[in-house]
Amino acid sequence: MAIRANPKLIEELETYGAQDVSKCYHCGNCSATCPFSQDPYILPRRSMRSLQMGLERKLEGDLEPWLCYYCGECSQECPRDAEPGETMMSLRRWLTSRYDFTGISKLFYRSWRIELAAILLVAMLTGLGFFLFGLSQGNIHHYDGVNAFLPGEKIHFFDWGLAIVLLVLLLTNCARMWWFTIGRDKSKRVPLTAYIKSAYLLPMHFMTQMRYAKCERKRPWVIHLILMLSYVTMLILIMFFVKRMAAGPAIDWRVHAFGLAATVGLLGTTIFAVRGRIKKTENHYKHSHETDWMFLILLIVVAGTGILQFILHRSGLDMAANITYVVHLMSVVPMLGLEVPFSKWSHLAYRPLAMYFAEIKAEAARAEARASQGVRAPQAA
Amino acid sequence: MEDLKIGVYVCNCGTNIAKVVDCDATIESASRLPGVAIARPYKYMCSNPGQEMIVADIREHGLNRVVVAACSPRMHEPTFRKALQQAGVNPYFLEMANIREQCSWVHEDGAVATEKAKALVKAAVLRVARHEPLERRSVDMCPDLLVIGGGIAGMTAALDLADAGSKIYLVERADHLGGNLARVDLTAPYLDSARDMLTDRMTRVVEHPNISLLLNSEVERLEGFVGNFQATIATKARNGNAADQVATVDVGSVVVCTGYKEFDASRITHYGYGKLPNVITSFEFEKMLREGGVETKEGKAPQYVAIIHCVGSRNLEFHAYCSRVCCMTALKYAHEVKSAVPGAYVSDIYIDMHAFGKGHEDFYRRSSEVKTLFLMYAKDDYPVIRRADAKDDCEMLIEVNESLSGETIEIPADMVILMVGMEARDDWADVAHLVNISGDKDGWFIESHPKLDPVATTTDGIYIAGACQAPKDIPDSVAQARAAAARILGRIAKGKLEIDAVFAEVDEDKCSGCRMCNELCPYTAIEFDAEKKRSHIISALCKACGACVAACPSGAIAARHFTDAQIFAQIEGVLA
Amino acid sequence: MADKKLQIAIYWGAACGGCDVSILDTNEFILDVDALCDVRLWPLAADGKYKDVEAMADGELDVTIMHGAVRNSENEHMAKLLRQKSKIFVAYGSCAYMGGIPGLANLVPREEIFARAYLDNPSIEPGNRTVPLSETTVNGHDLEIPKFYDRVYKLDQVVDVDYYVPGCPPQPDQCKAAILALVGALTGTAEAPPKGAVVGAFDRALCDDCQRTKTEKKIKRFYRPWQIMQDPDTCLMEQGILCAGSATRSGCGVRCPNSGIPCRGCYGPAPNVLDQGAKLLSAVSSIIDSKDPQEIDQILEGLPDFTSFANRYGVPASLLQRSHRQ
Amino acid sequence: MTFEPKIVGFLCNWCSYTGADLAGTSRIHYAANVRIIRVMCSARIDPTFVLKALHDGADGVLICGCHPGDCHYSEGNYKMMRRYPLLKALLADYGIEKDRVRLEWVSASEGQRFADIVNDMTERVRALGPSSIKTALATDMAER
Repeated sequence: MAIRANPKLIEELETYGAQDVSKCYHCGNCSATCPFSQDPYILPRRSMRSLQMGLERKLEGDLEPWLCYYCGECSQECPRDAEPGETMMSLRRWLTSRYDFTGISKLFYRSWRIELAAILLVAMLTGLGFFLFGLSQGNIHHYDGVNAFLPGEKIHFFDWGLAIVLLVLLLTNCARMWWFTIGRDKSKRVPLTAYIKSAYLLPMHFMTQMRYAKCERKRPWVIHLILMLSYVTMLILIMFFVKRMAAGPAIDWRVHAFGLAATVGLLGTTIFAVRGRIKKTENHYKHSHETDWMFLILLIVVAGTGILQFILHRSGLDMAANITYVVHLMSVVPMLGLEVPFSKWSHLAYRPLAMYFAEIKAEAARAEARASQGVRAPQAA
Repeated sequence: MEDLKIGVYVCNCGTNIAKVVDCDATIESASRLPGVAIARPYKYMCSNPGQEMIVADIREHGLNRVVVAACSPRMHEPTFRKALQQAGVNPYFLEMANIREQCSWVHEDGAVATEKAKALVKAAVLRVARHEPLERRSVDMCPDLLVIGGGIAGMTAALDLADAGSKIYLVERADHLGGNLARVDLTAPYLDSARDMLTDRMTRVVEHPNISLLLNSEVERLEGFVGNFQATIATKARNGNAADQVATVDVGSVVVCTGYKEFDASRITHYGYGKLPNVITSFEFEKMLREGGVETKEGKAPQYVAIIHCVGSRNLEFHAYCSRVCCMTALKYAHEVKSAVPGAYVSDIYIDMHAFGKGHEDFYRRSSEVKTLFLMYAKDDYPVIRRADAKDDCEMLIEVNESLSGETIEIPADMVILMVGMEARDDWADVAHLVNISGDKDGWFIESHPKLDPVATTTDGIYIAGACQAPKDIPDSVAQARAAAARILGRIAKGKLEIDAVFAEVDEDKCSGCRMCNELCPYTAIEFDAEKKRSHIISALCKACGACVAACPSGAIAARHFTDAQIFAQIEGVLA
Repeated sequence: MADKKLQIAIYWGAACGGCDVSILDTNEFILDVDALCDVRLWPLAADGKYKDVEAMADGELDVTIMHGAVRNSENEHMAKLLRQKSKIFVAYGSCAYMGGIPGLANLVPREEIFARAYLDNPSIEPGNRTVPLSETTVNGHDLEIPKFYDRVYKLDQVVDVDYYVPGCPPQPDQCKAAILALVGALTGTAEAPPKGAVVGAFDRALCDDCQRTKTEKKIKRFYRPWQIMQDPDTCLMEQGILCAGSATRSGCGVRCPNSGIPCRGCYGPAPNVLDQGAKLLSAVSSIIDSKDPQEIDQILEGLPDFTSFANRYGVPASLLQRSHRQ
Repeated sequence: MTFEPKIVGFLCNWCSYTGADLAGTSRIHYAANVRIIRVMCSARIDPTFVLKALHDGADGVLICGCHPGDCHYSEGNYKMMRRYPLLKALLADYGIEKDRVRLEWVSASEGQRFADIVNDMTERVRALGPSSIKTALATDMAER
């Protein structure tokens, strides 16, 4: 059955940051240089082709964009400057907005003004909420203890509340991703055993990003890994140890050591990334979408205010620490609440998931090939 | 006949020959051969002293035949012929024995090589004894020309030659000049106007005092041979009552520039040409552009325009060859559609993109930048065009098995432009017959040599230029036309046509008129005189291959300088 | 000389007798011959013994007309004997001139011919398969029959021949012309043709006399005469029917092609042609209309046993001789 | 002493003769048994030449022309190509071994190929032994 091509799709993708896709004439240099391009996942060429032709439905079900870590080699090798690496990036944005059923993602990606407004709005509401909350039950001069302005256990409760909302949103999107990429295609059944057999890949890719390590240049992987581990460390600290983190003024090295390390990791990598994007030092830093900037700035603010309140608190400047804390929350909440389900940060879920899906799909295809080899269709007499 | 006095000269070629072949023994054996008056060696026969030695011997000893045993005749035959001529002996009284390339350089054993050298020298001596004196002849070269076809190639050739002073008869079948180019709007890759290009030329042709322009005319008959053709040209009367005019003119050369016709798109049923109103050919689209607007039959601006390449070209069902101009023309259309309907989406459905010419690759890149969607299909796997359903936002849908993605897709279209290929004109065989040239299996006229002589044909004096030889774009047609003009001017400049002394002749006393030979000559040099019932060879056209000589069943044709007697003597010689 | 009748002999070697008939076919002209000549030997028409010939003085005969090839020792003996007794020795007819139909036997060795004729032939009564021997002893008597040679020879391979009259048989008109030429030469009323001349024939090929329309030739398929409805006005070769006319001397009056039968070449090669078969081969294959080796082979399948056709009357006269000998 | 066959080679001027010259200029050594006669085109090679060479005592005949499609005279080599099968049939009827006469296409750039053909043909003809064509008739006449 023929797939209907939509010549207008390229134009749509341009709003997600795609450039020069139509320049590609399929020499295949990009796929030859990409370490991940391996049957059945030919990247980035196949995605370029589907995109040129406007095969929307097929693109929705493609995993290839997620299998790319954007080392940028393909763009460098491209004889026509068709920027395949950036195209993969914009496809990830487009896919993110497709997975997101709320339509918010689409709004954010297509208009930085809307995203910025949303971030500011959420920040303001968060700030106002926590400030009023703090005043209503605590003392702004107390950072910790009985009268603490923003007591750890309450914040902890809020954390979990937010986490559950985010999880629901994220999981719904992940479910949609599964439906597009695996569930919808009735012709290729993936057996349950395949899901179980390869389940280990999910945490492994999440934690190690070992695929990224296969890219020719290792530094982007190290940076990315440090950032990700710092983030996860911080997340764990906040989700489980927020009370101890807030306690003071004595330093509790059991948590603070991790907290400091994570902060250094976060600040170091984000500053590196910002510098890189300004100076365009790396291939994947050459093109920066507005969402990239917002994400980085939020992350810097989150990490910066986090360490600042820590320092202020230890210095005995509790009120300043509390205000910083509110500012901190004003950046944390939009980052988690908006970036994770609807924008750039969502790839923390989609990418490992895509690796996992890719493996089980490939495995299913191999199994099918083995089966069909065993029973050849009889030749016509 | 005077007594044979053969001089045999064995060259040492420094040590090249003497190192392996025993030159003294060779001379000794040669000196005992019948008719040999003198036999001597020299270090370098081709050197001036070597040649002078031959001249001196001829004068002193009255030699009337010379054998030089040295290198390949392909190297120094002209050198020694000149020496003979200098000494007053017919240059064809020379025979060379190739004892370097065929002896000393290829055999190690001196004794074996010497034996072979002796045999080759003997063959040469026996052969030269049967040589006949031959004279080069020359015939007059008429400087006037006939150019058949008034397209870009024909006009270019005519103008170049007319500027150089020749009288040109430019014969055009239609009532206007310009040929197929007159049907074109802009040209790829620089998007120049074809009209501008033509107007200048057409005006010059019409006004040129040396060009006699014959519109509504056809060549009816061409007789004669290079330098001396007589062409009969019939000109249709303007009004029905008047009689057609027939004129006979003398010309020295003919340039055939009869061009091409476009492929009939309705032969490919998949495209629905003739049934779907908005499936049009490239020439119909050109007409639309020349008239100034891109719109569908319903008068709307098309949102989706699809261009299908290789219509009639590059497939086994119709024509296996590439028509060469369609790829760039299609890209040109992409630009022209975009400029006429800025919001339109252009899909370019091709087999391979042939962007071989100057500026073409760049034009291809620029076309992709204006967001032309390039879709690739495989040869012989035609896209299929169907009417779209009511719910679709387009008029037609084209199903393509897209090769680059491996997907079968449907592309929306409101207008489909079929890039119809070039094919030989229906009456190519008549034209070929008229001027005595041949066409290949597709009807394109065959050139003398595909690489080294792409302008001349196997019939001397008949040249081809433009798309009648093969599909061609404008620069190539113009280049070929100018090349033809240059070739002809070179010959006109000499005034006379030199005819090689070596050619085949029919002995009319032996010819029985069986006509076995008539079809064998690739140069149509053999004429049949129906009244005398004898075949005759036009020596000016003969290239001396000898095919007719070998085939003549009654031995009535002789190859000058390669007669049966000469070759038989050689056979006897090498076997001695 | 004029008052004395010319002394002539007409003799045959390996021949069918058709040549004798061709002489008789000159009708009343034969009476003129009789008036002019004394026929001293003509086995077909008059009695004559070898011993009569042997008794003649050398050169006693003015002319010997010998037809037939030399197949056995008797043919050779008589050819040599008559040569010795004659002033002029004429090879008459295709067999004498070129070996003729008997000459086709040269393509195979004698043993094979004998085996075919006397041993393997299914019509031979079993138990009676005898091969003739030239010498045998019967009841104590030595018997001798002429020795059958391994090859057939044209006359000039055995004796010196002065003139040749080609044809199988020579046409009566040509026979007449040849005899008149000889008589003229002998009586001094006309110049003698040069020794070795072919008399009673013309110098061009048969096509010159053939009235069929000839155009340019290209052949896609060859036909045997019975395979095609023939156009009586068009060159047979152009219709794909192999005809040797273009490679054959004219003089016969184009009788075969006029009757719808292709020329088989009995008048021998055109002057200047060394090998009639090779020339016909060269001409015929040159006009095949194909450039594809496989198609060429396929077209040539239409020419079965080309060798026997092209050399039908001239295997002994061919440049090639069978190479393998027993 | 080993039998050294005498082979007559008929080579077209434009491809094969030039190819043989190239073997020379490239100093490619090959058997000395082929003696070359130059003709302008393989189409000039009358089958009579082949018969004449065999008749005069050649042990083999080599015919070389341009590769099909490459003829200097456009189509001359096709004429030889058409004559060759019929010639081979004729030779076979006269009892001449098929390896004695050979048609090969040699281009001007194929010096090595020419040398290889000569060597191969020489070996094959050597294996066949001397041709009896020239002597057969005389021997028979003497023995008859």
